[in-house]
Amino acid sequence: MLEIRIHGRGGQGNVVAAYLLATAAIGEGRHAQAFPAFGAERRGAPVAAFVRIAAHPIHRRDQVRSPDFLIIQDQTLVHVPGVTTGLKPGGGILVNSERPAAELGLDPGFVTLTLPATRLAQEYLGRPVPNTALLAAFLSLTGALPLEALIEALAQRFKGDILERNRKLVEAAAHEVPAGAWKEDEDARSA
Amino acid sequence: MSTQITRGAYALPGTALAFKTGTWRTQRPRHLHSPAPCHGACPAGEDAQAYLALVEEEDFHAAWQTIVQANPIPSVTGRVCHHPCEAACNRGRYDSPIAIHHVERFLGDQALREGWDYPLSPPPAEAPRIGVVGAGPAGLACAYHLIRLGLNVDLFEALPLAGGLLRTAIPEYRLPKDTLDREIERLLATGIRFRPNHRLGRDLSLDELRQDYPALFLGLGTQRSRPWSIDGATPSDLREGLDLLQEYLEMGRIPEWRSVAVIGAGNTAIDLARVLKRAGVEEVHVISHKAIPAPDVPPEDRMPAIEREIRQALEEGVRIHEHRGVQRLLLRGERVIGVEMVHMKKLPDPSGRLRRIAFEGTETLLHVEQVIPAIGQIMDPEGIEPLLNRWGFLGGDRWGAIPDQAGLFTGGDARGDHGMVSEAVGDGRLAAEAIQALLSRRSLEPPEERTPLAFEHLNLHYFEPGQRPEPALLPVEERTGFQEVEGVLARSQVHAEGVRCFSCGECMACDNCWTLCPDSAVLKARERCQDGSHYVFDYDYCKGCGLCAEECPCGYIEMVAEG
Amino acid sequence: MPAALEGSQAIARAVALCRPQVVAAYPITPQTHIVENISKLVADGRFDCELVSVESEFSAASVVLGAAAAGARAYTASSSQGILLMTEVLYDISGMRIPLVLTCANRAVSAPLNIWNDQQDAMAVRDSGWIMLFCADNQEAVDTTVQAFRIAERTELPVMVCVDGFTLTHTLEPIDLPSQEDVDAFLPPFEFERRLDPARPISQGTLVSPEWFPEVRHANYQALLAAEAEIEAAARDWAGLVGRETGALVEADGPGEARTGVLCMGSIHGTLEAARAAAPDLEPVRLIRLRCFRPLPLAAIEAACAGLDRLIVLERAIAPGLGGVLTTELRAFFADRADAPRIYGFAVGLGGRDVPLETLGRALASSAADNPRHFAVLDLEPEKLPEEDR
Amino acid sequence: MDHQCPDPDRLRLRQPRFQGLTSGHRACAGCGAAITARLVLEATGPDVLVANATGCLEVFSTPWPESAWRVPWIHSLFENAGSVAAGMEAALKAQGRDTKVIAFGGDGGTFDIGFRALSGMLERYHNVLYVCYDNEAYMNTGVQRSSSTPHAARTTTSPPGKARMGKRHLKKDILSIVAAHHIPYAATASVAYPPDLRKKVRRALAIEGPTFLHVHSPCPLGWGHDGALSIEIARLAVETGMFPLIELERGGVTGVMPIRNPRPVAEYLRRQARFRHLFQDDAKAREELEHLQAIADHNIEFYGLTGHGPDALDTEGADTAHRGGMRWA
Repeated sequence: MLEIRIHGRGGQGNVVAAYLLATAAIGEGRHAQAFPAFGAERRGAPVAAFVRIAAHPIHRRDQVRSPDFLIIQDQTLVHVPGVTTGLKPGGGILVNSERPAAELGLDPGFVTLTLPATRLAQEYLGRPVPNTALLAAFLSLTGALPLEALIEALAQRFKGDILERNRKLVEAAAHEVPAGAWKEDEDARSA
Repeated sequence: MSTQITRGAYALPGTALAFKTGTWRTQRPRHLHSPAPCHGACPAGEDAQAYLALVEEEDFHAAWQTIVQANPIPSVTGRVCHHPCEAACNRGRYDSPIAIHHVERFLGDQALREGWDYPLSPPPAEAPRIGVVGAGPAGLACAYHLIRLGLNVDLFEALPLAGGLLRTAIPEYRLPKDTLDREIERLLATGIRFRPNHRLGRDLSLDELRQDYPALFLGLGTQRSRPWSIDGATPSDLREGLDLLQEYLEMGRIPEWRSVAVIGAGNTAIDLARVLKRAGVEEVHVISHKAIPAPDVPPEDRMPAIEREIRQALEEGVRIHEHRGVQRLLLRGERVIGVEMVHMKKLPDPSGRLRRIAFEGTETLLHVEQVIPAIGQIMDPEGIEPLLNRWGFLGGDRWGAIPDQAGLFTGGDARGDHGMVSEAVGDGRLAAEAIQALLSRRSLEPPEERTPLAFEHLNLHYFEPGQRPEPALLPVEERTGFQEVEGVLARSQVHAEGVRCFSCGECMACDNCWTLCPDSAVLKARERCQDGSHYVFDYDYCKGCGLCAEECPCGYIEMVAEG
Repeated sequence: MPAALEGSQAIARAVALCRPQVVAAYPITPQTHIVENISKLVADGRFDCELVSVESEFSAASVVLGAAAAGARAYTASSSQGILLMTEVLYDISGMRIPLVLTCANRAVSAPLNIWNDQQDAMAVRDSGWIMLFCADNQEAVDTTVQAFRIAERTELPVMVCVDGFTLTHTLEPIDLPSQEDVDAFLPPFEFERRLDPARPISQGTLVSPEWFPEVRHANYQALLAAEAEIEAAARDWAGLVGRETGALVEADGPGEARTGVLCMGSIHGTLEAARAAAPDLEPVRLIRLRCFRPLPLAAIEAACAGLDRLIVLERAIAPGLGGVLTTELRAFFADRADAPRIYGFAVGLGGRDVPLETLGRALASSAADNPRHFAVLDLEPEKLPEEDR
Repeated sequence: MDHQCPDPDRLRLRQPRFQGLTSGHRACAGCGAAITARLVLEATGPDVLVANATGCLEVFSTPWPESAWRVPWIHSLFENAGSVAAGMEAALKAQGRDTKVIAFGGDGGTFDIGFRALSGMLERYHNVLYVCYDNEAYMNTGVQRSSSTPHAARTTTSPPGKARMGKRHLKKDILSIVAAHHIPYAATASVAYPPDLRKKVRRALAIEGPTFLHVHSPCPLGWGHDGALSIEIARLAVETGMFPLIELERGGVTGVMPIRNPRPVAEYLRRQARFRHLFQDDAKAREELEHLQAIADHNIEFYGLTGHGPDALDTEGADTAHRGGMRWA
C-alpha cells in the first residue's frame, strides 16, 4: 500500500489533487482512497489531504500518519510544524518551488525534489494552480501510475482545450524530473 | 365489529356527521313570520310586503293579483288613498318609507293597460244571491268579494252609474273618470247583477230586500251635510260644501266669487278649496281647528285631510288658517262679508276630556264674499230610520254586522266611524266574509291581533341606504283644469322600491342564515317550505348559537329555549 | 469498472437513480456535498425532480412529509443540528406512516460546536419511529439508498440512511453505481394508497384521544419490528439483482474459536477489520457490525453473539448520565440470557477524533478486567482534563 | 307554491354550494374559524388539497375516527403548515396534477411559530393559497397572547392589573410583512362579509403563485362575547377601522372596502370582555381607549377607507342582502 500526504493551502486545490491521484489509480484498476484532513479551514490556511493506493480493497479509514511520500504545493509550507511528521525514513518529498531542493533546508534523511509547478501551470493553463504539475512529476518519479491514468482522471473534470492544455502540462512537468528516480524505493517498500 | 384504528389514524371524509352536536343546544332557532307593519296598517287589507316581493322579481302581474285578493280597485286607491301603510313602514325610520301608494297605482294602471282580469271565476248560478245596496267603494268591494267567495250578487245603486263619492265627490285632477270607469267596468264584469237607479226608500224597501235576500250589505254612504250655524246664524245663500263640490263636478259651474272661506279640515274642505281655485276664485281660505300636518305635529292634532292633498292645495295658493275657529259671521244684512276667527286648541279639561278652547284676544277678521262649511256629512235617514244609531249612522261591528239586525251588514261612511276609501274597501271585504260564514253557518273568529315586526328586530346592516322616488307633479301654473296632478312612477323606480323593501318579518331567502351558520346546520331547500322560508334547521347539529337569528335581516328567526 | 466517486457524489447519483419526484434539503456540513451534487444533476438536466431549497431543516422534513403524503417519492438529507431541528417532524412522519428516505451524514451535536463525525445525531432521534440503517462504506451507502426506498414504500415507514460524515461523505473511493435498469427493476413507481387526492379525500394527522392512542402507538411499534423482514428481503433481492452483498441486519465474521466480539455501527468497522488483519498476534476477534439499528434486530444480534464470553461495544456517541445507548440496550437484552457475554461499552471517535488501527488493541486491553467499567471514552486523553473532570 | 319542509338527511349533502366542512365538528357555538373554513371551501370547491396547522380548527374538525372535512386534508404540526403545503404543491407539480393547495393556520401558526415556514413558502413562490384564520390569540390552549393579539387586549398571559393594561405591544402587521415578499396577491377578509371573502378566495385561486388571505375570525370564548354576536363583532371591527379590508398585489394596495360611516372603536371594544378593563374609570384605561381609537383612525386614513355618499365606494354588495340569495345552479 502506497500512502501519500499532500500539503497545501486552502484554495490551492489540495483535495482535488488527492482526488485526482486516487481517481487515476482507480482508473488503472487499483484500489484507492482519498480524503481531506477534515477541517473548518478557510482560504490560505495550511491543509492536508491523504491518498492510499493498493492492489487490494482498502478498509481502514484513519488518517495517514506515516506516509511514503509528501507532496507540498507551496514551499512556504515546508517548515510549518507537522508537515514532515511521520514521513517514513528516506521518504520522498516533492515541493513546488523555483529553488533547488538543497536550499529548502529540509531533513537530509529524506529525498527532496523541487518543481516550478506554479510557473508551469501559469505557462500551460494560464492559472497558478500547481497540483496537476506536481501529480505528473510525482507519477513520473515513482512510476506508481502511467501518466495516461492522470490524464484520464483529468478528463473526468475537464474537456476540450482545457484538457488539452492539462495534457501538455502533464507531459512538460513529467520531463522536469528524472523519471523513475523514486521507483525502486517504492518497490522496496511494497516488497 | 368494533371500530379499528386506521394506518396512521387517518379518517374518512365527512364522518363527523356521526357526532350530533345538536345535543349541545340549550336554545333553538325557529322561523317566525310576523305581520309587516304596512300589511297591518292597510285598511283595505292589502299585503304590501307580499306584492313588493313580487315587484322586486319584476312579476308585476302576480303582484297585482296579490293586491286584488284584498282590493279590487288599486288604480283608484293608488290615487286617493291616505296610505297609512307608508306611515307604518319601518323603512321610514331608516331613510324614507317605501312608496307603496305609488307602487299600487303603478300596478293598478299596468293592469288596466294590459287588460289583466281578476283571478276568479263567476259563481255557480245556483249559489245563494246576496243583496248589496250602494255601489260606492264599500258596496263595490263587498260585491266583488262575495263573487270571489262563490256567491251571487245583486248590486243596487241610486245613481245611474256606480262609484259613489268616488264619482261624485273626488275631483278628476285626483281621480280621472276614465280610470274610475275602467276599474268599475272590470269589477262589474265579474258576474255582478248591477241595478242602477234604485234608491232605497224610493225604489226599494228595506223589508222587501230582507225578504228577497238571505243577507244584505248596506253601503249607503252619507248624503247630507252636517247642519251648521254660528250661534244660530247662517248665511241666507248658504251653500254646503259637499253639494257645491258635487254640483260643480257635475255641471262645472260655480257662482262668481272673489274670495271664499271654507270651514273644515277634511278632504271635502281641501278638495273644495282646490276646486274653487280652479274655478277662478282669487282668494280661497281654509279655516281649520287643527294643524297642517308636519313631522312635529301629533297625529291627533293633524288635519284629517290627506297630507299630500293639503300640500298640493298650499302649492296652488289656498291659504290655510290653522288652529282657528269661526266665532262670528260678519253680515251686511243677510249677506256674508266675512268671518271673525279666533285661535283655538283642543286641551284637556280638569276631568281630562279634550275641550276646544278659544283664546281671548286672538280674534281676527277675515273679509270674504262667501263662507262654505265643509265639516262632514251624515246619512239620509229615508227608508232606514229603524237602523240608525243615536249619531245617525248604522254603526256595525268588526265585520260590519249591524247590531240586533240579523243578516244586515254595512261599511264605509255609513258606519259613521270610517271616512276613507280604503277603509270602505276593507269593510266590504270583511262583510263579504261574514256573509259567507253566516250562510254556511260558520262562526267567524276575528284573527288574533299579532303585533307587526318592530324596527328593532331588523338587521339593518344588510340594506343599502336609498331614498324613495316621488312622481312628477303637474306644474302649479298648469293646475287650472282637471288634468291629473300626480304622475306615475317609472317601471325602474317601482322595481327599486321592491328592492328597498325590508321584507319585515318575512323570509326573503337572502341566504344569511345558511351562509353564516358555523355548523352548517341551516340547509337550503329547493323550494319555499311550508313554514314560508327557504331553509331548514338541521337540529341534529345546530348548537343554538343564535347567529342566524342575529343576522337575519328580516327578523324572521327567533331563538326559543329548549324544553 | 468501478467509478472513482466522492461519497456524497455517489449518494447523490444513487438518489437520482431512484427517481424521487420531490427533494427538499437545507445545507449543513457534512451533508452539503450531497445537496450540491443533487442540485448539479438537476441543473444539468440529468435528474428530473422538484428540488425545494428550503429555509430550514424543519421545513425540509415538512416539505417531504407533504410531498410524500401527496403521493410523491420524496427524499431529504441532513446532519447533526439539522436532524435535531427536524426531530418534531421526524416523529410526525413515522406517526403518520409516511414513507420517505433521509440520508443522515452523521456528525457530533453542539455544544461545543463541532462539525466532525460521530453518531450522536442519529442516537438523539433513535425513538422517532424511523427505520435506521448504518453504512460501512460508500458502496453500501449507494446500495442502501436504493434499498431504503423499497423498504420505506413497502412498510410505509420512513427510512434514515446513516453515513459517517466526512469519513464517508468526503472520501473518494471506487464505486459500482447500479444501472438505471437495475434500479427501476428493483424499485417500482411509488403508489401511495393513502395519498391526498380529491378523488378519495381522507384526513391525515387526526387528533387521537387516550381511547385510541395506545393502539396507534402499538401499531407503529409492531410495524417497525415487522420491518426486519423487508430489510432482509431488500438486501437479498438487491444482491440477487446486482450480485453485490450489502449488510442486512447484522454482519459478523471472525475465526470460529473467537470468544470476544467487537460490535460497532458504521465506517469504523473497516478500520477494525484492517486492524485485525494488521495484528495477527491479537487474540481471535469476531467483528460484529450492526447495520440495522432500528428496528433493533435482537434475534440476529443474539445469533451473531452466540458463543461469545465478552462483547465489546464501540459507540460513536455518548448518553450523559447513562453511558452508551447501544451498550445499555444490549445489556438490557442479554440480562436474562444464561450464556450472555459480559458486555463492555466504549465511546470512541467522538467529534471526529481519528480512529487509528490501535483502537482495536486498546479496546481489547481496556475490557480485560473482570469487573468492567460500565462505560468509558476509549480514546480519552486524561491529561487534557482538569483534575475534577477525570 | 309551498312544499313540505324537506328532510335534512336528504338535503344535507345536496346543497347548492360545496360544503367542504360538514356539520358534526366540535367548534364552540358561534365559532368564527369554522365560518372561515366553510366559506373558503365554498369558494374553492372540492378540487383542493388542504394542509392545516395545529390549532382550534384542526382539533375541532378531526377527532379520530371522525373528520368534518370532505376535501383531502392533512395536519402535521403547529409551525409547518406553509412547508407541508409547499411539499404537497411540489408533489402535484411533479405529478402534473393541477389541483390547488390551500393551507389553513391560526394567528399563532402564522404570525408566530409558523412564520418561518410561511415566509419560505412565499419566497419560493409555491402555488399555494395560505389562509390565516385570525382569532387574535392562542385559543386552542386557552387564550394566551400572540403577536396578533390587539394592543391592550386581555389574555391569560397579558392580564390587566394594577401595573398593566392588557397586551403591551401592538398587533403585528402580518399583511404588510407577507406582501413584502412581493407576492401577486395578499388580502384581508372578514367572516362578516362572506361574498367579499369568497370573491377574494376565487381571485387568489386564479393566480399562479403564492397568495395570502388574512381572515378576521371572532372567538366567542377568547374575546368574551355571545356566540350569536360573532358576525356583529367582526362587522364592527371593520366598520370602526380596527380591521381594514384591503387587497395588495405585489405589495401595493389595489383595493379597499370602504367604511360608509366609521363607528367609534368603543362600540367594537365594549362588547368584548377582553377589552372590559378599558372602560373602568381610570386615566390609564382612558388613555389606552384613545390609543386604540387613534390606531383605527390611522388605518382609516392610511388606507383611505372613508368614502362619500350613501355607499361611497364599491363594497361590491358585500354587506347587502339580496332577495332569493344564491340561485340554484
